[in-house]
Amino acid sequence: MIYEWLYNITGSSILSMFVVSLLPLFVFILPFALLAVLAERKVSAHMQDRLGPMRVGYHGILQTVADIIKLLQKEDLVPAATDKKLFNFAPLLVFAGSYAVFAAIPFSSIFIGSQIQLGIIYIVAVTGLVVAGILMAGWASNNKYSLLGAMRSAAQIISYEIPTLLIILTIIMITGTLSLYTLSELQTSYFWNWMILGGPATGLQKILYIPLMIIGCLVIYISTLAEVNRTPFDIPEAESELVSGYHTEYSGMKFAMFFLAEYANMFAVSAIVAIIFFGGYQSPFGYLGNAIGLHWLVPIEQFFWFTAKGLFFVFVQMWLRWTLPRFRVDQLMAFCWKYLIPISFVILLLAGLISLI
Amino acid sequence: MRDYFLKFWEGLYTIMIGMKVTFRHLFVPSVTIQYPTVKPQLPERERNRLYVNMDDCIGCDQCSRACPVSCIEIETVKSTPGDDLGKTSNGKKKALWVTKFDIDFAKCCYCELCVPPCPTDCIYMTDVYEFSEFERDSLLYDFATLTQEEREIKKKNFKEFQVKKEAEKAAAAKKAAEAKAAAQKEKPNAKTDKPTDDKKGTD
Amino acid sequence: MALKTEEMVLNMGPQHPSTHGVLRLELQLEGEIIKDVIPHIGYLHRCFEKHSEAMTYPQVIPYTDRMDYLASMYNEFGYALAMERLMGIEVPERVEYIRVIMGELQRIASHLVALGTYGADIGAFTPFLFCFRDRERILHLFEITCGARLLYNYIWIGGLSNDLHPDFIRLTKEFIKDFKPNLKELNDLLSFNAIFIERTADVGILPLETAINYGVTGPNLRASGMKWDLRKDDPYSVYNKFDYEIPVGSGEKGKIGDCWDRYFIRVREMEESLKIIEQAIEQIPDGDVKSAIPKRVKPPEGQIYTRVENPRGELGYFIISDGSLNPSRVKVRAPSFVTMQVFPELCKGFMVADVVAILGSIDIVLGEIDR
Amino acid sequence: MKTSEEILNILKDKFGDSIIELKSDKPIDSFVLAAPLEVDKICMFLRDNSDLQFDSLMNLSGVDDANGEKVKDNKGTETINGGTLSVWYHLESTKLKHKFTLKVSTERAKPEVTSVTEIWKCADWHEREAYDMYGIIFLNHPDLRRILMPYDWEHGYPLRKDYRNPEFYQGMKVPY
Repeated sequence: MIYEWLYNITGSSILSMFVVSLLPLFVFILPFALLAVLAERKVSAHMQDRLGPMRVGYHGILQTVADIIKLLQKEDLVPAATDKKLFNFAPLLVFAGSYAVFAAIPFSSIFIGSQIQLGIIYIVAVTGLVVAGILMAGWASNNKYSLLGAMRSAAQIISYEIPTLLIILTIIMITGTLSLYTLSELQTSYFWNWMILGGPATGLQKILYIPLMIIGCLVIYISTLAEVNRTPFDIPEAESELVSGYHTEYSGMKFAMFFLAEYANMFAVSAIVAIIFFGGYQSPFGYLGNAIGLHWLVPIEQFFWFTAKGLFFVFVQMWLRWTLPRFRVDQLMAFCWKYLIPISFVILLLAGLISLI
Repeated sequence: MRDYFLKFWEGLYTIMIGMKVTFRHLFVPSVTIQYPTVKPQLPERERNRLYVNMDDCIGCDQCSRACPVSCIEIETVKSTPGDDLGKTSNGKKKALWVTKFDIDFAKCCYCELCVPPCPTDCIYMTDVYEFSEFERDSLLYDFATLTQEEREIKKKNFKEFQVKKEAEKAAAAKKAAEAKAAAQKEKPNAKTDKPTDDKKGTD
Repeated sequence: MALKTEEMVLNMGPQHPSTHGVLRLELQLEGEIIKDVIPHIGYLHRCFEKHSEAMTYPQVIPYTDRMDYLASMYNEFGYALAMERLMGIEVPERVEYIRVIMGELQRIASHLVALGTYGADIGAFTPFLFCFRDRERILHLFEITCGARLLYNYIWIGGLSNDLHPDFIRLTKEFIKDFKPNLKELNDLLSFNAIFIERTADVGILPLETAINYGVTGPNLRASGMKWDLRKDDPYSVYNKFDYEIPVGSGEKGKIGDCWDRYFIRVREMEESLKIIEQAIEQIPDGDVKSAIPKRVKPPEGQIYTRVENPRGELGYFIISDGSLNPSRVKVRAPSFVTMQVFPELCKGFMVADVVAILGSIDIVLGEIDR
Repeated sequence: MKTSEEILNILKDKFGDSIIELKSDKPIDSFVLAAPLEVDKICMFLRDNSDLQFDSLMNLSGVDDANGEKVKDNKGTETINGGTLSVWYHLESTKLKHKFTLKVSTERAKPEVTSVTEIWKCADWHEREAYDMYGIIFLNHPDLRRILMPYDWEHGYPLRKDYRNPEFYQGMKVPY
């Protein structure tokens, strides 16, 4: 979309490709990470009757900027006994994994990095790249805590991808599309067309879909939570057990990469939930732009709705994090294999049956 | 099967309750304060940095002896006759020049054991708590009011006074000895030692 | 082809976020399963016993504060009690009441730290700060009374350093009123949370026989199902004048003596302590708190072993006096020191994550273990 | 509930000579003095006898009696020759609720006491501490290492009354 537009203006495919690939980073990921880190600190602070950062800027708004400047200035420590190549490469891979997800996310009807037909599968595949990066970091650090964290992380992310995929499969089955754009377009204009409320189906089918979709939404939210290593599933970096898991040995900008990747991932998975179940960039009740005849306003509104939904789920992630204790490794696995996977299979089966009606 | 779903439900339910609690706290006013800009009101019995009111100190060394970590060091010099040291506020007469009253706050454990023994209530704990330093030596507080020169003078005075006194004593002793010797010329052996002893003292 | 495996030795501590100080644990792991744990202590050794031989008796009190720094009031209480028994000092009634109030407030403060940090160990950070918020109010009560927040030097041999602050009773009543709903909130947020129960129930079970043989005391012993509290079983001070219960572990969520029992016994003990404080501030008599303080502490030759129920268990002072101004020997039976011995027994067969849970549940203070 | 005298009588019936005497002349606690190499048997009896049931060891502490001959060498450092080190056992029965104090004294030159770790597991670290601080050797102890001091501390036993700080430990100056 944007690519074509740029290509028409500039005539250079390389330049427009370049701009398009950097756009999400500068327009979205970096500002989002800045905001999310601050928001996390503020949310946690207020949940704990504290104030949080207050010094840098009004109510500490520039705190993250100050932190980034600090991290940039820090010495890049590479412990002597590490596997240097892997050690340096791992943060890049982790960041690349979570960054590449943004290419396929439809922020609004005209702002999609790349309109991949297999969008949804692409996102799941690319998030898998993060596992490789984490394992690499854990192994290369040559530290037992890091290794334990990395092993836990690999086991966790791979296990929790199964329920995620099963629910996505259900959605694919119902809607018959793999493209996130089409999926968003299907859930047009009003909130009763959202997948959580049965999607575009009508009549009895819709009513039967609703409970399935609510449970499915819960399952996918929980399992994506586990995929991004957030509490209650933050065992790979369990602070009180493994110091900080796979990124124990990292400092300075490399640590910031992991950090940025974590927050980018948080938004990515929230976006997936929003796209699949909550209509993506669609407004819950029509567009102001259409009502008053300013059609160029619509994409902006869509962008607003999309970020609002995404941020809401990010907020819920933070809310959960500051409420819950964490699981133990075996319980985490048991929860996945005993609860989430059977439930998602049942949902898949039932949804298949209902779609035959 | 029932247990299976019950457990799942229980998990969800308790998580919801927890989330309700934390959500409510989002709107509870903060209990913390912005420390260096806002400072808490400290109670009057606050036990922080010691202060010594040297006007009242009689140099009795009680506080130093009570201290469990020996952070108070006191040196005193006796006054010479004619020095006016004044009186403490509760009417005790001072008899000692305090030439050294050091408190090492790096050692001090703020236990307040030094306060009750003080006969003139001149050592007490204040509510000053911000006195961190970059050098450990800067935590050594010197409370003695005399300047270095004065201290030397006092020490010298006392030494001179002592010398004088010893000399007087020696002279007196000599006189007495002479008087005795004059009275009892028969026993010189025992007397010969004593003047030499006095000489040693005066040296 | 057989897969070659080997045990991994993981060194946990002395600098680790959840070893509660400078404890070093040598974990022998098979995967994540614990084969054996070897605790190494002594990183915080400050020679309390050697120091006290060089101090006069009243000078030892600031040093006792620094052993169990989360329950300083009780350390002083125990020492003062031992010295009073050795010297045969009769303490005014008001002093005893104030000591009980302070002791119980200290017990609540100490348990709040234990529960809060336990939550943080398990991964829930918010309860930790809620607990500290409440503890802060108790510390403020101590601060207005004696001027210090942590290391009080308040309970002296034969008396107290200060009488109660005029506001103390009012503020304590306010605190009790505010604290009760907070306790319920803590239960909602943490104690009955399904994940928390999952993490702590049936983990680190301490059977009663083992507990007694290892000399485990205090809440840990009670959680194993024994109704044993020195406040009732070997009464000291004026504890026999109050009406309160001794909570005992029931295995409500798992087996008796598991981590959850050890956790919850502390919650219930705080409720009982509140009862004691409420009764004590109603009954407190008038009097002079300094009247029985001896001018010169010079006990007769002899020895005494006195124990009190510290928030962590039986705190014993074994004092040998040779008739001089300095004690000839002060040995402290620190509850954490004894409890720590049973730790390897509890851990065997559980996972790395459980080590943290078990360590938090036995509530040790390294200052006391190493003294 | 049994008093110390009654307990002593039961012990005398069983062991005869190895129990030395009951001391109650000093104030507050009376105690029983026992032989250092027999103490494990006595303790075993104390724990298992149905009339006594001392199932809990409250405290075990080493003590330097400092009753030997004090010798000063030419540098002014004082050492104690001869005399005894002792170990105190404070026992309690949680079932019968009585208490009992046992003391053993052992030669300062060759301090050896049998270990009671087998009887009360609780004694393990207490005995290690007594070894660490006084150098009392507990025979049959499974793991008699230093506990509070560094494992490689070679400068004596710090709680002995004639202990002197070394000037250096591992090349580090000790009194800093």
